[in-house]
Amino acid sequence: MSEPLLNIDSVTKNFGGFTALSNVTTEVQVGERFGLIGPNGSGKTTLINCISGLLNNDGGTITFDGHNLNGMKAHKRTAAGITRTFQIPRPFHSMTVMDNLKIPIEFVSGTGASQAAIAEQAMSILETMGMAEKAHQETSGLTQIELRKLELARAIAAKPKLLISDEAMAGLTGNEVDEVLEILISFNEQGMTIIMIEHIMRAVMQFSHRVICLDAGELIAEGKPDEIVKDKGVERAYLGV
Amino acid sequence: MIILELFINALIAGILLGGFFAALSIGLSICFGLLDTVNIAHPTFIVAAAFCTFILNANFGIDPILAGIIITPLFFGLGWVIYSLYYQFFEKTSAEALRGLAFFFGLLFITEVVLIISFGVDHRLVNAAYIGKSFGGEFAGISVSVPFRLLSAFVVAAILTLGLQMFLDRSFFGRATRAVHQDMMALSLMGVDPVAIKRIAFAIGLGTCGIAGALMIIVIPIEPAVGRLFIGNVFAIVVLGGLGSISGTLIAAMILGIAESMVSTFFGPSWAPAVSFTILLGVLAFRPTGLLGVGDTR
Amino acid sequence: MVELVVKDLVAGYGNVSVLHNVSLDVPNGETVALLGTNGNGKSTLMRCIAGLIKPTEGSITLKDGDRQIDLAACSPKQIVEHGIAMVPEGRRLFPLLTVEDNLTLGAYRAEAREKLAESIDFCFTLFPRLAERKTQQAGSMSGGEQQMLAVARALMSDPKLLLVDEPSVGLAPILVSQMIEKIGELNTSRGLTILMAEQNFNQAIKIADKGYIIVHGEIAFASKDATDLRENDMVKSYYLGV
Amino acid sequence: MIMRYKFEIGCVAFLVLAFILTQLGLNRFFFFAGFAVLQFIMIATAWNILGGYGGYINFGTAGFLGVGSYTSIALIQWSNVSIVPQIIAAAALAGLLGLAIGYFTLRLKGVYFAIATLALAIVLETVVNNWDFVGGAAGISILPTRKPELLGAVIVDRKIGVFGNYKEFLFFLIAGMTIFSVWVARTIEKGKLGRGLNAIKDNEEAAESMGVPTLRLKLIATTISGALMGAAGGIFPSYLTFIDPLTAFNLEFAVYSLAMPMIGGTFTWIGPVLGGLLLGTVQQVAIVTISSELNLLILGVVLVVFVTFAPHGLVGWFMKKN
Amino acid sequence: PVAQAQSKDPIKIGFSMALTGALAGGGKQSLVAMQIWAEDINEQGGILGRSVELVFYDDQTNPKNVPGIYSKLLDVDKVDFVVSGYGTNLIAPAMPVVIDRDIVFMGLFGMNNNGKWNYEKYFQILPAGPSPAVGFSSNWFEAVKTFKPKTIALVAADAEFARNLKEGAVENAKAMGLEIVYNENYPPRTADFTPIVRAVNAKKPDIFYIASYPNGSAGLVRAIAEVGTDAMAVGGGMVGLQYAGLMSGLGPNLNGFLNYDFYVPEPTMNIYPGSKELIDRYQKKVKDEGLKTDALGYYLVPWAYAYVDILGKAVNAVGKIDHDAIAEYIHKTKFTTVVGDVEFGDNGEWTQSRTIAVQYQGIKNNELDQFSQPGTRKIMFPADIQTGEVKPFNSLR
Ligand SMILES: Nc1ncnc2c1ncn2[C@@H]1O[C@H](COP(=O)(O)OP(=O)(O)OP(=O)(O)O)[C@@H](O)[C@H]1O
Ligand SMILES: Nc1ncnc2c1ncn2[C@@H]1O[C@H](COP(=O)(O)OP(=O)(O)OP(=O)(O)O)[C@@H](O)[C@H]1O
Ligand SMILES: [Mg+2]
Ligand SMILES: [Mg+2]
Repeated sequence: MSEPLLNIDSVTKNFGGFTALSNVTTEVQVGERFGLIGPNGSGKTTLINCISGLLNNDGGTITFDGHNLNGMKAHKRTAAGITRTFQIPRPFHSMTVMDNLKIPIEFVSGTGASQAAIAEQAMSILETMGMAEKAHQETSGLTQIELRKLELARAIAAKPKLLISDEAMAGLTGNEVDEVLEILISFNEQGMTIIMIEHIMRAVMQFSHRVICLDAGELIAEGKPDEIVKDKGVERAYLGV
Repeated sequence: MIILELFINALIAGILLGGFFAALSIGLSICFGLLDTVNIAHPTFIVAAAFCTFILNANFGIDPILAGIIITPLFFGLGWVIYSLYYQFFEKTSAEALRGLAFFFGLLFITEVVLIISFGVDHRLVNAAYIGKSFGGEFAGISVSVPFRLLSAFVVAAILTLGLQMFLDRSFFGRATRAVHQDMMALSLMGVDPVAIKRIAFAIGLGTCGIAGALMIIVIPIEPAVGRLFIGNVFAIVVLGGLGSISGTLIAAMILGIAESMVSTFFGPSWAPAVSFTILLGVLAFRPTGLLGVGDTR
Repeated sequence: MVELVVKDLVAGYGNVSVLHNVSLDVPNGETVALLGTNGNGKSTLMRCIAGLIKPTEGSITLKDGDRQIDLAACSPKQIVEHGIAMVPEGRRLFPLLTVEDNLTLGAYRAEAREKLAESIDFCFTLFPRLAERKTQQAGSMSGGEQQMLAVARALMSDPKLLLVDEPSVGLAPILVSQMIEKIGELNTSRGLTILMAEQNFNQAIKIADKGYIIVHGEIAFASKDATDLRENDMVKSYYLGV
Repeated sequence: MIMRYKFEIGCVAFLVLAFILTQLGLNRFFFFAGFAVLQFIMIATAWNILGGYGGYINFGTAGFLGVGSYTSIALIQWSNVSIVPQIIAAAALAGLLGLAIGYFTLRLKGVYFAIATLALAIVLETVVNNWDFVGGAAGISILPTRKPELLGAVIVDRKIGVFGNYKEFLFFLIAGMTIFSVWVARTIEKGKLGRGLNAIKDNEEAAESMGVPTLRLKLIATTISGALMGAAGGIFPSYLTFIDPLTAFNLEFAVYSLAMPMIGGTFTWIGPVLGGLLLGTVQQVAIVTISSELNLLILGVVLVVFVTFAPHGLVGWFMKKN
Repeated sequence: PVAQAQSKDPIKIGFSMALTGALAGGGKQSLVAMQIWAEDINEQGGILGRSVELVFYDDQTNPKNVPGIYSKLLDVDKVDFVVSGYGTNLIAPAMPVVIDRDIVFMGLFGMNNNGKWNYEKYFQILPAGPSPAVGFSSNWFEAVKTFKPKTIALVAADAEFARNLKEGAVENAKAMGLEIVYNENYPPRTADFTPIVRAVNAKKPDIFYIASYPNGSAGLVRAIAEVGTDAMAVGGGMVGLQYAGLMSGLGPNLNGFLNYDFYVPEPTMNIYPGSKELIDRYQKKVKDEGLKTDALGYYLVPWAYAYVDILGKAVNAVGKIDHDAIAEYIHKTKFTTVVGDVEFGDNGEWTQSRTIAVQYQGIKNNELDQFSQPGTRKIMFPADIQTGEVKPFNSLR
């Protein structure tokens, strides 16, 4: 097996006296579609905050593409190829949809390109996401799904090697979930590795090559989607019967 | 021995001064810390109250503290009116709090001019039996003196702060006040009219100017522009304590009071502001949300 | 004895109207599901009932015993005082207050204050996790924990009618069913009348006594009863897009 | 081609105009009032780079101006350094201060940052109060060089100088500095830096996650903004010929520097220019037309009225009209 | 009958004045005095037969506003003369503007403003002698000599005037061979002065020189009342104790303070002819017109009157508006004014100091009237106008 893209080695994170992650160890392969599930409060968002650099893990190491990420600034990690979406959308609210996308292009994927080229790239991403006609709208006028799509589009605009999607589908209907899945899968097919956090099991099952499940900050199961859903621990902690 | 005596007296003076600072800042802690209205005119309103106290004291011989209590409703009303305007023009249209700062700066000018026109520019003082006197004595060879002037300010300030603190912590109204800047919509779902809460809370904040004004003229001579000197201090105290924390404000006021008194005693008063504000910077460097701030980085 | 009757409601934001002639009925003691995909106006309807948006036309009436209360003319505060509580979309907690303060604020209205201790106990039994996290800042809790707190906070006002806007969004599967069950429980054990907006059809029908489907701001389907809701073909075609 | 450099051409045209004005032997009051207004515009523009674009409210403007002023004073005291190097040194030092503040307060947000900058200004003022080399709290009078020379040319002399009068020279100097500041601000606004700062203003964590080096951009902004303020302060002693800490560190600067962009509009370079022009002019006019305390009142009323009725600043107001 | 000033083209005298801000107390008082002077001179036929008109603007006690104001006065209002506003740091920024026009400039209470400029047309009314900082306190040090002090403590406000006074006091102290045991400054925002007084007491100075601004003066008076001190002489450069508001506010707490003053209602002050009448008129005017300014006006009224009066006298004597001639005339003339005989030295300062040292005595209550009677502020120095004996501080408490 080749070198994993992301290596998470006994990562621990505490908030005051509370342990949000304890000794989580796993790895993500190049090109993999990786599912991350776990009950609410199990530490999923915390884990990706540690990966993307918004939090610093208290213990353990995270290695990405051969680089040790510990202590690296978030924007450097983005430059190195990790981007993430936010569970609660955080658009740049004073900018149009298009300008939102231009930020990661200008600072990461297309540094030095002309404004016209940047705009073109942004537009093409908006088109794939089916948001082209919203390009020049202020973000304040967007609906929840559109905001979610914008989160994804903005992350993709950074042309990451690893995309982490934090509950991009929460609150979407069946058709919309399919729509987003399709988008994610198509980007994966172009070579993007994707970690997806989601509570919609249908989506996780359909999407993931491999799934891990966290519970109370500990990794309790890891495996193929169909194995995971049968796992007793996962059933007890997460799926319910 | 003389060092110890100086130290103990400086400590006492610092605590008393801290009480005075707390009285100046407590209303701002509500208006600014809890309601997000950057009321830079707060010290000037206190000066206005001090002038009212002066009038009552000079013309009717009313004790300044009593006068402060008498005019408090007046300032409560003023706060009511000011907030209503502020709401109408800024919050309703969800304008940034920063615009409010410019608005209050305008109010500061206007208030100052009104004061100049009605009272002139001369320094004013009040008199009461306890002003200019002190009590104290020798304890274990250390002589301590406590000026009544500052003691009375301290006592009133302590009652005011602790009272407000209890009120905000324990009462429903207090909880609503602490919640109101976080989510007005959610608050209205609790059956609370957030605008009314803000209006009352702001009015309370400004109401404290009444009593703080009385304390100010007890402690220092006043003139219309004297409020400007305290803008830095009061904002520093509110921020050092942590936005939204009344007890934080009290503690911060004490720290600055003690720092100022200690520095004045041992290193020369000229360095007092540098020390006070370096403390502020130092605390912020390690606790970006102030001493008792609650993870809120507004 | 409360019953909520909405008639020919027209409402929206600014010049855009989102709801067109919506009528529905929430009878006493029932759980009514309001179904529909994104952006169809479920939340808008909920907000109208809670008084956060004023309808441009139509009426919202609360029948409380013999009284008929015109909710459209009431402020949100008065509506809460009439015994209606809402769990808003997106939770809308007070992130800097503790769990306990959030709950206490829920009991702001005069009648609820008297039962404060009792209500808190009830909420802590309903959601033991909240009891464990009593002093944590609400904003630092995970999504699911926050959702529990949002429901609990609404219950604190001791409502007769509970409006719940998408309680299952962002919850782990195990919690989705738990949450829906808890809501069902509230209905049965406390006799609470409930109007619940939900797009998780399968979960919603577990507890719904009847349901409405709202499409583009209009009621596209109103079920007669629970069975009708579960089995009517219209539902599948409208909602599931089958 | 010409259209593309419209702004730059405008800048040069303004400078030429400013120069011509100095040569016309105009009423000297014009230069004094003009100086004050231009200095306001410069301060507002400098403030807006950090405050308007980046959303970081600097309440310590007085500190930067004061550092600028006292750098000049120290240089004069030290060896009568002439005005241009004074200003350059002032800008450099204030820029360094900006950099330091940026580092020191990088974890601070919103009002905490604002108050930290205010605190810094007060600390600096105290230091100067106790620094007798530059006059300390007593202040200091300086004599502007009577016949400054630059690159061999006599700058100021009634007969042979480029400028007939020192005030005309200062006016031209501040005009140049102001134009430069506006140019810097506009260049930032239209460029990557400006867009990055905007992203920081909207949501710093999201910006960082989208690859914006937030710390670096903030440091660049605090440095540039500080340096420009320092330059505006550096010229101040020559204008006043007397400086005391109370004047150099006047809190008024903090509030004006924020009020001007607020009145004009914070999101574009024109905002601070308009705001500075308006507030500066009103102030200058009020002082010399109303000979009583009412001149303060006018200022107060202007502030209240403009922030109340032009919620997005004058620029926003015009944009809405069109 | 006095010749009425002709109504043709008035002579305009322009100035900036602190009508708001920290120095407004003095500024407003001065303005009233100057207006009284304008009335007087117009009644007497004006200057050069033309009536006098005052043109003034509020400088807000902010030096920043001063250059613009003077330029407006000279260029737009086309005033014939300018005189200064009140206070050193408001005079300083006007200097270059004035020097540039090479015109006569009368200064009101500036401390050594001409030190660096050496401008030959500048004249200043503060009676502190040729070396103002030193001259200001020299009489105070003369007065304390009776105590044969050995040590001195000095405190000054962190502000221009006070710091200059203290520096002068240090020189005087050194000249007397005093040991300086405490020498500190306090910032303007100081609210509690007890720590300073205690720190001073810990050094047990024989005399305690204070150079303070009104806030600090009141604060220190009270702090000393509360904490006490064993120093034999206390005060010296306390600005504000001359103000009606502070005097009546502080009342008996003032007893024992030995401070500077310029004019007090003591009988020997008749060496300033007309000053008593002037002050009476001022007080009446303030009362009648309900002016919101100092009720007594001892501090500045005679001086603000005198500095324009000297200008008027000089112009009338020269007979034309010729600044060179007027300046020359002022230099060589001894003027007799409401502040007595005035002579200016080369640097435009008084040739000798006439700052007086007064001791507050016998103040019983907070009534304002007692301060307009002789007895509450007795003159200790200069000897020629002395009205009382200096007593140790604590003997008067
Ligand atoms: N504050 C608002 N201002 C303007 N339009 C709004 C606002 N909130 C919602 N809308 C619009 O109203 C319509 C209905 O929205 P609503 O939130 O009621 O839908 P919903 O059925 O609750 O959808 P969801 O499942 O996404 O919660 C949408 O088109 C939305 O864009
Ligand atoms: N800043 C913080 N301070 C204290 N506790 C925190 C903080 N951030 C997160 N937590 C706690 O850490 C735990 C893990 O939170 P996290 O947000 O990672 O959960 P999650 O798995 O993403 O849940 P969800 O699916 O509901 O989003 C939760 O119990 C949460 O309350
Ligand atoms: Mg999460
Ligand atoms: Mg909704």
